[in-house]
Amino acid sequence: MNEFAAQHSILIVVLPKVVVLLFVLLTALAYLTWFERKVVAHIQSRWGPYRVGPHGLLQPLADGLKFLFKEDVTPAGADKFTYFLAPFLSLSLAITSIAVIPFGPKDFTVFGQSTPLAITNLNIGLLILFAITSMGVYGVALAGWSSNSKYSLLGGLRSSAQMISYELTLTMSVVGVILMAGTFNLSDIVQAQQGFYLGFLPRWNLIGAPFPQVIGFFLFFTAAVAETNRAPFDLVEAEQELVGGFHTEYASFKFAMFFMAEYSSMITVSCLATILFFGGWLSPFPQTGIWTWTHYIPSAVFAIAGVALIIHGVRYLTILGRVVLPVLGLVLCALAVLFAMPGVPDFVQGPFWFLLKIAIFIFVYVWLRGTLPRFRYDRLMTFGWKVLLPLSILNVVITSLAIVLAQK
Amino acid sequence: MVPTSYYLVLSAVLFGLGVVAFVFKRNIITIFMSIELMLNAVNLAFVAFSRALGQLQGQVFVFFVIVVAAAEAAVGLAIIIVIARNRGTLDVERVDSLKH
Amino acid sequence: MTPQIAVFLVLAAMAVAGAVNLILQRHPIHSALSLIVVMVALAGLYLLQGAEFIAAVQIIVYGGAIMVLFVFVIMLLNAGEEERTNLSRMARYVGVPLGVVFLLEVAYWIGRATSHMAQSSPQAVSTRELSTLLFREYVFPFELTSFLILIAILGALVLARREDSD
Amino acid sequence: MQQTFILTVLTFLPVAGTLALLLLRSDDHLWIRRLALITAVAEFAISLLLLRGFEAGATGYQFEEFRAWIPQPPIHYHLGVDGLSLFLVLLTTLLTPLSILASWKSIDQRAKGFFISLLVLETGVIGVFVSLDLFLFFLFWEVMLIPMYFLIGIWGHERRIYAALKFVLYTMFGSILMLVAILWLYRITATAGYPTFDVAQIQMMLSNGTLTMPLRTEMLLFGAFFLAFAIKVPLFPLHTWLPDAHTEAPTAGSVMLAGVLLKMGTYGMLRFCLPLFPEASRRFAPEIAVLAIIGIIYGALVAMVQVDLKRLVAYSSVSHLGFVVLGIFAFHAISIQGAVYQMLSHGISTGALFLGVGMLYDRRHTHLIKEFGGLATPMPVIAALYLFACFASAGLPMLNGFVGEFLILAGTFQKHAAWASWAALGVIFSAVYLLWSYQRVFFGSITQDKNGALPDADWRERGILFLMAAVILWMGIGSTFITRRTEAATQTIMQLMQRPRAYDAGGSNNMDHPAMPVNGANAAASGGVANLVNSK
Amino acid sequence: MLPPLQDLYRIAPEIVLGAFGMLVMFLAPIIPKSRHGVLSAISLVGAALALAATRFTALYPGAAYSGLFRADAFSLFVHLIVIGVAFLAILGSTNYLKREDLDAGEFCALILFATAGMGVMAGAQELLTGFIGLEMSSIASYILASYRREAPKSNEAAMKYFLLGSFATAFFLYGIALVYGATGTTHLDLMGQAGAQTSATLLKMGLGLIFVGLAFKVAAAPFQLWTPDVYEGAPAPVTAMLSTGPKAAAFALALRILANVDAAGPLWFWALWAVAVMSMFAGNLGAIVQTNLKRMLAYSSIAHAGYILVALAAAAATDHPEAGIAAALFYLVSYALVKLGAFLIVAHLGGVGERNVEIEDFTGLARRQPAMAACLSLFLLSLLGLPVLAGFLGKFYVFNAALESNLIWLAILLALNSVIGAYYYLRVMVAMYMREPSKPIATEPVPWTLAVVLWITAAGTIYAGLFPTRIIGFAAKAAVNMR
Repeated sequence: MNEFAAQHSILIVVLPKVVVLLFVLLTALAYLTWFERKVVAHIQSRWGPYRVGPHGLLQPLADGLKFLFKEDVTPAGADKFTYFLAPFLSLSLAITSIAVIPFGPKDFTVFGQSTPLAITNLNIGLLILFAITSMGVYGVALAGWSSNSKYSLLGGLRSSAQMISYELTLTMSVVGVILMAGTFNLSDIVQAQQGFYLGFLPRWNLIGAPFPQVIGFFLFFTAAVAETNRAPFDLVEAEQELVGGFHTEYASFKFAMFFMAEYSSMITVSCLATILFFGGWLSPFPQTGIWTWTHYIPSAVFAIAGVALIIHGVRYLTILGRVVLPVLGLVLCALAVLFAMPGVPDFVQGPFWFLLKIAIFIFVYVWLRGTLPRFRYDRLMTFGWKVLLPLSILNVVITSLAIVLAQK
Repeated sequence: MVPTSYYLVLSAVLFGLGVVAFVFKRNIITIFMSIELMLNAVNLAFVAFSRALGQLQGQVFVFFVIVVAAAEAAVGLAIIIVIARNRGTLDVERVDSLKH
Repeated sequence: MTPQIAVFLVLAAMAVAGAVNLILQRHPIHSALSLIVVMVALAGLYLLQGAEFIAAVQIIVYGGAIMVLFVFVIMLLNAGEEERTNLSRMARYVGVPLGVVFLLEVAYWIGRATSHMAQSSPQAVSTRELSTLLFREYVFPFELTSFLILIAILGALVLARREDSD
Repeated sequence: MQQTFILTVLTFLPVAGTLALLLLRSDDHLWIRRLALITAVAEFAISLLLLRGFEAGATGYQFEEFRAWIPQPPIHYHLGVDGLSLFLVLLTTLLTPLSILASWKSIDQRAKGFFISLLVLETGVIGVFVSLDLFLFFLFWEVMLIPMYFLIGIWGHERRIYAALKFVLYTMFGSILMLVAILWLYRITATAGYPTFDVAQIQMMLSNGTLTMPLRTEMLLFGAFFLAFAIKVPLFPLHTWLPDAHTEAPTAGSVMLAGVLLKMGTYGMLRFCLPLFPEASRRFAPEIAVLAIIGIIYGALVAMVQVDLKRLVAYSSVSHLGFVVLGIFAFHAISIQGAVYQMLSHGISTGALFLGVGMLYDRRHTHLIKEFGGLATPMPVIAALYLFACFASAGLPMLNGFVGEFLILAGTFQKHAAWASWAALGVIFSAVYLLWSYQRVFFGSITQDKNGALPDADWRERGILFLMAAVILWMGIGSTFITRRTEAATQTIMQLMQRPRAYDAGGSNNMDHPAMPVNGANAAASGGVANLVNSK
Repeated sequence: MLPPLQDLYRIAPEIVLGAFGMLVMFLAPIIPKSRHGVLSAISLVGAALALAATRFTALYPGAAYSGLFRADAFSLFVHLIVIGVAFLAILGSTNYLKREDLDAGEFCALILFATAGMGVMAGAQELLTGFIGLEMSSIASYILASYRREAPKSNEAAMKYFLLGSFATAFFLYGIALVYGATGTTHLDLMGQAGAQTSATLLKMGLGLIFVGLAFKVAAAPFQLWTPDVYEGAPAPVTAMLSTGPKAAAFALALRILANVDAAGPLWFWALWAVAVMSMFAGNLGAIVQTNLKRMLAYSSIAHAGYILVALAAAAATDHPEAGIAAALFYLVSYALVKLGAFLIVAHLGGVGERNVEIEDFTGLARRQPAMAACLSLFLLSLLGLPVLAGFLGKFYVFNAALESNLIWLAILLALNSVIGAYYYLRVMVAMYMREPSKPIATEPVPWTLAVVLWITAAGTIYAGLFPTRIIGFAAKAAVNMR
């Protein structure tokens, strides 16, 4: 029973972590839709959501309500069990995969308990992550099949074929990093990227010795975009051809689950890209000498954002906006003050940089969607099999050669 | 601590169920799946033995088995697709042009 | 009952239920899903035995690749439900129980034969050791598997290719 | 002993002939026939050399050739002849050219294959008679099957395929068990420390006690060997393949089959069963004799009711070969002499009968007796010579058949009077069916118009028939020429049957004897033979 | 960290086969279909070089790759069989591929890969390595079986072969798992030593399951049900390969286990006995009623598996299995020569789409194509076990081994079966020689490639039947130092 007790104490810490993460994640998911619509709108010289709340900030809430209260239609002839299973599977797998992502250093201490800043820190975290994401195909495939509709079926087939194809590249592209780090543990991979070249260039895997994983990153990101069925690889939902793809027949909250799954996996993939190629939670600046001021970058960013929000908020169109936006700005400023307090910056460094990098990736995602035209299906497959996969293999070969040579 | 024999009994049961499925199912794909089930049972046995013997070999074997299963799956499914294309059915009892 | 045994029992029940369901289900997709359940349960059991790497590979290759292919093919071929197996009454009432008895007996014998074996400890195996074994001692079969995969690729290509494409 | 190659030449000359035949165009029938005939005649000539060089009265094998062939297990190329096999070889080489001549015109389809088969058959048969290595013996024994199979199956009559298959399967069934027995025997020699397949060596080892085997083993081995030979002979219940094969085979096939192939069975009994397994032979002798007598009488009776002339001759073989088996298993020096003689004479006389029937068939394409009648008028020469053959077959004194049957009966009578008296019935029956059939075919008035204009024998046919008649006559008068040469071999066989045996001392085996119906005769046989040999 | 050079020498044939397989595979899309003869030629060179490379294994005998693989006289012997089979199969199928409009490149590549797998089986000194070799050959065979993918029969054959083959594989694997659990190793030589601490029940179960798996692969009853269908449905040259190479390799693996694991002998003996008898009867009785020549030959190959199993039973029955092993090896050679030739003749005479493979279609063949008929007869007679041909000596040695182990009844049952076998082989000859053709069948000229193969197999059959000394001597040598 001793063991159980030992595990029990850990559960006390793990459970709050799960709750917090879920809350943050779900909120983030909701606001990602807002973010995407906003960014795409601006790219296309539109305003995007504007009515519900200031700058449409309450739009996600409204959408959520709409999904919840819509009639839930199940198509005739659908395979009920599978039809229900598919969205559930998609979402739960997508969310689960976040569990192994470390947001900060391994030995993060809260309330006297040392705990990794992740739900769990596994030795084979990366593998588990791939394991979970690889199961994601089922959601799509089953959804397409169970709807008893040709559009869905074709969409499902397409997307699962696409996911299988690109999963290979995705996995292969990471091997270079694994070889360089010598571990599957995500925290350790990040740890291995510590240090700087010439005093200021971070030793991130992207540019790290012995063989910079630039190709690896490019492949990874391309494959990841395809894997998440995002533009320009979003053939699944090519409306012109397949209406809504595999989720044509889904409505209401089940539809929302697919949506959330997609955004959730976007986040996961961004996290992964950050961890594997961009040093994870590590700051891009050295912490010594003339670079010590970078400790306060989080605080400064929050302060600037808060002030800007206050200035913008007081001149906002609606009264609600004039109240809400400055309040938000004040909160940001308060956070900025908090982050500047002695001792705190060290805690904040990790999560801040990590989230910042993720945000950049997500922006790139949206940016891609806003600018790039969709691939043709056969081109997509050809591209995956004939360009990306060989390249990724080449990358592995060269990296391993480089490592062997560097050892000698 | 779980006794090794628990795992092995489970493995035997799964293997047996695989055999049963192989015998009773009529859809070619399902029959093929029952073979996969049997291979999985074997893997479980390997891991359990490897654990009990304090060796790693068993796990290496599992790795090989999985690779073999993957190769088999690729070829097997290709054969099944060809069959379906030529015969329009996946029922083993209807695929019988070789019976006399 | 230690927690491990509890976890084992849950996972084992899951696996057996999945396997039985594989037999009972008439639609191949449902059978495939049952099989995936078995595989996931087995992955859990591997984790329970400290075989982390194998657990991950189990999910990635079996769950994420092989079974996806199955599901994919089932969808592609639009396979319908299988007809009821026309087992004679005799077979159903005598054959099936006999089969079950036989199965249990085999399981019993294997259980008995291995009951003296050391209990498995849940200490994790390092992937590094595993890979050392794989690439040193078992490098020959490892290389052979690459040929195996080559054969499989070639085969899938030969078989699935349509005549007009060449 | 000087090293000669005459037996090798004799064995493989026909094969060389077939190779030459292969080079000919397959529609060049004339030259195919000529070449085959030349080969066969040359073969005969060489076999006469054998006769000339043969040393009468010497024991052991002559013209021996011995060469290692397969080292593991030790198999040797060991050839040799003694009095027993010498004349069988001669019989073969004599009948082959006659068969070729007999097929001169009747075979107009696929002649090349026909003559090739015939020559390969000759090789196989001669090989059987001259091999002294069990393995080699078996090899030739099996090889000869296939050409015979083709001869019956391709050039035979209506039911040829059935007959051919039946022939091969029957023979093969027996022979494959013999193979097991041969190997078993080899294992016995190997466990004794002298692994060998060599008959002469095994015989020697058995006779001087180096090699012993349990009685049960001996009986089983005897059974396996005997079964193979009995099928070939054929002994009564195993004879059913014979009428079919003989009837369906072409003339040449029938001649070879009846003339030579059947003798392989009796030859095997004399060469292997008796010397190698004397005790088993003795124990089974009564049963075998009974079967032989049944065969004699049954064959004769069935021959009597045949409507098909060729089938009649075929059944007569069953009857005649019964005599041979009886003679062998009477274990009397004279009866065995007689058996050897009867083997030869049956080959000649039945051969002649088949040749005659073949000539009738060439003219009318039927074997049915009712289709003939009064043929003596249109074809006197054939009628006369056929009658001669009938007389020979029926055992008329002065002709060959008489000598053999007389010796057998005389020898058997000394040991088992009852056996001999039953068997004598066969002699009477044979006269009945042969002469009755002859009467129906050749005498009387011509019943069918077609028969009236049939041509008599041409020069080729006359040559064949006169030659046969000459041989028949010669064998009937000059029988001592042959018996002088076979005597030593028979003596050897009788001697080999007397061997020191461990288990003879034990009374346990003799406990079985009272259960046997003819045990008295059997016991007398053991003693009798000993006395006989000693008295000589 | 490259393996020592000697290890590479020991697997030289596999390396050559694999390299040429890949070469052909990569060249296949480049070379236009009309010139696919080039690919066959390259594959032939590959097979020939692999044959030559066996010389290396002979020069450097010993264990390789930490004892997983072993180059010795035994593996050399089996290598020569399987590579020889591959060579002849490729040579004999060139014209067939052209006629059926099939791609030569992948075909040859698959045969080479399969052969590499068989080579691995022949040398495997560890169960898992053997298993992977087995899978290499099996998977390639599945593909080859359905190579005429437009033909439903071909697909069906592949399906049955695949499903039952994989089923057998699972048994084989489970057996390995149990044996591993019982002895703590899968190395055959270590398994022999591990005897003391083993769990007897587990070991028995494991060896039993391995036996079942191998019995499936060699088409032994009661696991033979797939054989007729597969052999009939697969393209005839593939059948020629399937019925010879993989069988030889599977037997090789069984023999290795038998020779190395002491527990296997007594355990397997009765199983071998029973399976041998069942196979002989199932094969021969099944063959009698067949009207399709391919199917008949398939049943006959079940029977022949039974004959070889008699040799294995003989090996299992004693402490000195050499005679049985040597007999099995010799039989494999004689059998491979004959079956290869027979199926290739069927492939040729079957005509486009293999439409004329009923025995009825062979009536009067002796008139149409006397040489082919003679050749086929020769093979059938060898299968029948007639003297002067290799098949006879094969049987002879099996008999000898059986009697040496005192398996008299088994020998007698084998003898009986030979006679049953004679019936149906002779029936084919009846059709060819003694019946008039029932329908006119156009005869194609015999391509020189096939002629060469037939000359080789026929000459080999006669040579091995007349002068077996070298072959049996080699087999005996192979049997002696297997541990």
